[in-house]
Amino acid sequence: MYTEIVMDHFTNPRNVGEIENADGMGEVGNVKCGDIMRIYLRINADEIIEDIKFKTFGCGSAIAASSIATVIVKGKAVKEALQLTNKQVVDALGGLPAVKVHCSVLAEQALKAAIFDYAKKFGKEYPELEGFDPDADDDHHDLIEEIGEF
Amino acid sequence: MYTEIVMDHFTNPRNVGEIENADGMGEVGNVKCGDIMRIYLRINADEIIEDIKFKTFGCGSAIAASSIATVIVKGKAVKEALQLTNKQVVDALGGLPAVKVHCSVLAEQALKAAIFDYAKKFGKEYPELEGFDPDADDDHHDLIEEIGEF
Amino acid sequence: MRLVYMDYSATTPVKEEVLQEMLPYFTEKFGNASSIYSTGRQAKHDMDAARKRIADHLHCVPEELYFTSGGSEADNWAIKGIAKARKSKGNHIITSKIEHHAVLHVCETLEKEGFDVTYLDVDEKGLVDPKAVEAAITDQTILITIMYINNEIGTIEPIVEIGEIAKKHQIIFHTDAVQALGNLRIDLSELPVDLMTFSAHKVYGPKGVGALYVRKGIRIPNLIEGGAQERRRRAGTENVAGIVGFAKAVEIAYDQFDEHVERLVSLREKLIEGLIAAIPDTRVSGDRDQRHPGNVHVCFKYIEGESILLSLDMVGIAGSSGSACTSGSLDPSHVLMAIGLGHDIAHGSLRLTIGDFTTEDDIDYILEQLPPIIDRLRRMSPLYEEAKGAK
Amino acid sequence: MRLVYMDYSATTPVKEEVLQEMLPYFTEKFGNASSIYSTGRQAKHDMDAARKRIADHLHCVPEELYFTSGGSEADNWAIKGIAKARKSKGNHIITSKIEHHAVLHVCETLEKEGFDVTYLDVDEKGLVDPKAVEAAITDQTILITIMYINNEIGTIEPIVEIGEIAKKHQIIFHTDAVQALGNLRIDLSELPVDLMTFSAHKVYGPKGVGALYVRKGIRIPNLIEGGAQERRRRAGTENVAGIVGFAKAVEIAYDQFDEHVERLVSLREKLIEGLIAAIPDTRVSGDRDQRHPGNVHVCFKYIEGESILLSLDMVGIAGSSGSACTSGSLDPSHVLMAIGLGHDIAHGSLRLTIGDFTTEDDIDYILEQLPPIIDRLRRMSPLYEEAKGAK
Ligand SMILES: Cc1ncc(COP(=O)(O)O)c(C=O)c1O
Ligand SMILES: Cc1ncc(COP(=O)(O)O)c(C=O)c1O
Repeated sequence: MYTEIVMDHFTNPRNVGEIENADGMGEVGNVKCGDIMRIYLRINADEIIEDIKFKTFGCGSAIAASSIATVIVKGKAVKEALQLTNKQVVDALGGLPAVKVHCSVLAEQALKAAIFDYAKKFGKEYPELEGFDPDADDDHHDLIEEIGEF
Repeated sequence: MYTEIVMDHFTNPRNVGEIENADGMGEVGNVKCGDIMRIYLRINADEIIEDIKFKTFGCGSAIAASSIATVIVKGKAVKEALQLTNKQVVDALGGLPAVKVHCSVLAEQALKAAIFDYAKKFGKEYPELEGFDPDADDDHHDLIEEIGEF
Repeated sequence: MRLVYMDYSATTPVKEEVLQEMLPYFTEKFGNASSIYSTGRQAKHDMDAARKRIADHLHCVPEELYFTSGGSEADNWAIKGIAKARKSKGNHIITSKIEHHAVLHVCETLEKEGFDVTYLDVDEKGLVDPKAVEAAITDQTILITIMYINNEIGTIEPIVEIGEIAKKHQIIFHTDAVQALGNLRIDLSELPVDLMTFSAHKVYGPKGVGALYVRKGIRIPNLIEGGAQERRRRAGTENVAGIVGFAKAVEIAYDQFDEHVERLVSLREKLIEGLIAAIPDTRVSGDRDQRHPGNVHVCFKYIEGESILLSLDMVGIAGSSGSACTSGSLDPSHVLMAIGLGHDIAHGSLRLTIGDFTTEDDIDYILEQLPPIIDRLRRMSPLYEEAKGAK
Repeated sequence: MRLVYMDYSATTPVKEEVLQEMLPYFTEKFGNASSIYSTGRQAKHDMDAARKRIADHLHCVPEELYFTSGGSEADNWAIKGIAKARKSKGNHIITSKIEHHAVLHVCETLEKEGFDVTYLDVDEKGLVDPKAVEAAITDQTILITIMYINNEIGTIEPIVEIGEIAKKHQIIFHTDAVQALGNLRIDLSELPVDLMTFSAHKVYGPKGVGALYVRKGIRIPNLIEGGAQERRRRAGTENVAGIVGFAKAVEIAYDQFDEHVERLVSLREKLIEGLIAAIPDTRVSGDRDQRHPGNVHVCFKYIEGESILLSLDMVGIAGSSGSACTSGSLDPSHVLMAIGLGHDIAHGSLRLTIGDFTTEDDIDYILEQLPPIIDRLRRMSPLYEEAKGAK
């Protein structure tokens, strides 16, 4: 079902935890769907992500997706981090079952939400965040479920 | 499916054949149903069945029922032979599957038809033959089939 | 690695004695049971003997049992069949919110076709209230279908009371007894049940075989039409090997019944008590007394079931979260919703079901492995963090 | 006593290699394919591999194959499913008079529910005329279902022509290929077929397993609803052992295809020619060329089939008279009626079907045993007497 990379990141998730007085914090998902992802960011004056931590309530792939997303963007510029797509997360994990692709979307969204929070706090503007609503409750979960797999 | 008695009478049927210039001859069944039974009688002046032969087109139980019916009535008085019921035929065979009970009915009917023919030829009257129609096409076949068995 | 299978309610291995009895029917005794020659008659004979062996243990007439491809087919057949057969008498069906999907999805389809279905609530232990059943009856009610034992939380439903009510109102009563077979004594000569569903692979028989009990006098149209098999009620060349295996499995189950139940209950209680003692915020689901002998169902707050299952799998423990049939979706289980659990709790559900090959050692191993897993996952969870913060 | 099994079209023994591949799935690898832990994932993996193994031989996509409990279920599902799905488009179905009962009885039930069904005549060899199919099409026609090979007389139907016609008129085309699997090369990437029915126990796989091919893009409602198995299209815990056995059986069939067909055809011709030569008034049914490689179907005038079968059984030869599925009733077969045989001839039908374990010696033995049996029964028959008298 899961690739070795997914299992590795599930078993030994990188960057689990919290950052006190984080520069940005974002949370997406809800208990109803069974996935909540929270991402904390420490961003320096050069707009580089110096540190990132996550906490996730969710299935194995939600935990793995959170973990790998933090690995990908840690040390990157915020502008670069905003380019992260769920597809990149899936690819970095060596693939996800179709019913679990929404976890990668959550990871992308959680990161965006955290950056959104940072931008708000520090008065930054990123065109990539145009129209982004950290509280939107996308129904990607059900949507993707319908595709199914054997 | 079949008892040993049925198999014995199927394999070694008694009284197969024809009687030339028989005193009575009866045929029941039709090709459509897949069973035709013909019975020939030689009856003496004391109304005793001296000889009896049959020819049957049909399944194993039709052949066995014909055979055992001839055995039962051979040497008996006509009046006695008229008492033969399909139940007796079934019992004498040690039982028949439900879907095959109609074969025992045919044997009873074939014998009655042969006696009917004899009565007509020789001007005899038997109350047991009251209302008997040798050409009636009973639908006992389908009727019994519905009961079925495992 | 140590392997501890704890998902006997999802499926069981075929017992060695069962397999041995099945084997000849694949190769030598492979005849078609509808055929007239010896190997066919032999197959038919052994199949009918199997039917009788099962009927004897359930105290019904062999002719009341029809073999199917499993529990799902039997549920579909029973419910669609009664709905079709009694359409002219009424269009109302009563069921519960915690039935297996093979019952629920059929009811939903019937709704689309014009039937009214009442999905009864259950209490926090998952019990259907017979009074609620009676209250739901209308002059249109043609069928009541309430399961015998819930597959997820193990609650045994009061089917005798419900059946009596159905009888009083002359309504057909069907019960899905898939989880009850082998775990409760079933006496169909006493039980007020008209149709009952069984599945072989839950009692150490093969997958792909089941049966529907249809009380004498009740007629339902066929679900699978064609050849004259099963007294013209269920077409398809009979799976003789599977049927014979099913019979053997039922025999073993009831020959060793008391011992089986005693062992399972004792292991079950040890595991439940052990988990409560070792893991804070553990909630046991279902009724503690009216319970499947092997069912342990708990919810661990703040974490999600699949991650528990994955972690358990990594130490060789096989469990489930919600019904095995639905675990593909991992939506919060409809059963847990129906007993009133919040999403946060329902998502953290774990079902461990004990069977004949479970040992005391296995239970000890689980009690050793599970607490640190729960702890680790909770420490990763934002919900746990909040809850701790709030305390 | 010598045993000569000559009823391979009714069912086949499971080949040893097939059984060996199935065995682990009963005991060690018994996991539920819907479960998340290793044994469950293993089961799912092997089941999907089985799907792919079969799909590769049939040149379709694995996702187009759904496993069922056999050919009958697949026929029921396909026909009822299309009828339900396309009800709003029309209510007319075209089939033939010589379909298997799993098709015919479903069509009859649909008639009761308001569908119109055209049962096409066949010619004296059992061939459906594609022109007649086209002529029967109305603007209400939603489905054409014509079998690939007739199970009784072995005639291969012109399904390519029929499928092209269906395609031209945008009508769904289903074919029951139960007798074709393993006996014809089936290339679903080429064939103009939308749904196709298969059964494992006709190709040396286990009984109780089959499959329905549903071309991508076609949606039919479920016949058996419940759990999310088979991509939510067919509920019920999957019979993994059976499915893996099915795949192995299909693999063997196509790996040894040419050799299999050549052997069967040569034995078939020897038997047919031998019977014609040895027994007067013998009529061969079906098409001599467009024929199942192992099918020998003959009618012996003046006698009845069951008595032939019983007599053959007593010398160890297993044959059938009409379809095995209907031999319980022994009514004259609908197929033989449809090819225009009189009752007298149709009742005396004998089907001997050759398979992979049939030998030359077996054929010799039949040619030695059968003529005196026919002679003996004829001498008991009043019809023979009349016929002789008339000559
Ligand atoms: C042509 C045909 N269709 C359907 C079936 C039914 O298949 P099953 O016995 O697997 O249900 C059979 C055999 O019985 C058959 O020969
Ligand atoms: C209560 C209940 N009903 C029905 C079923 C379905 O049975 P099967 O898998 O044999 O179709 C199951 C198990 O899957 C079950 O637990």
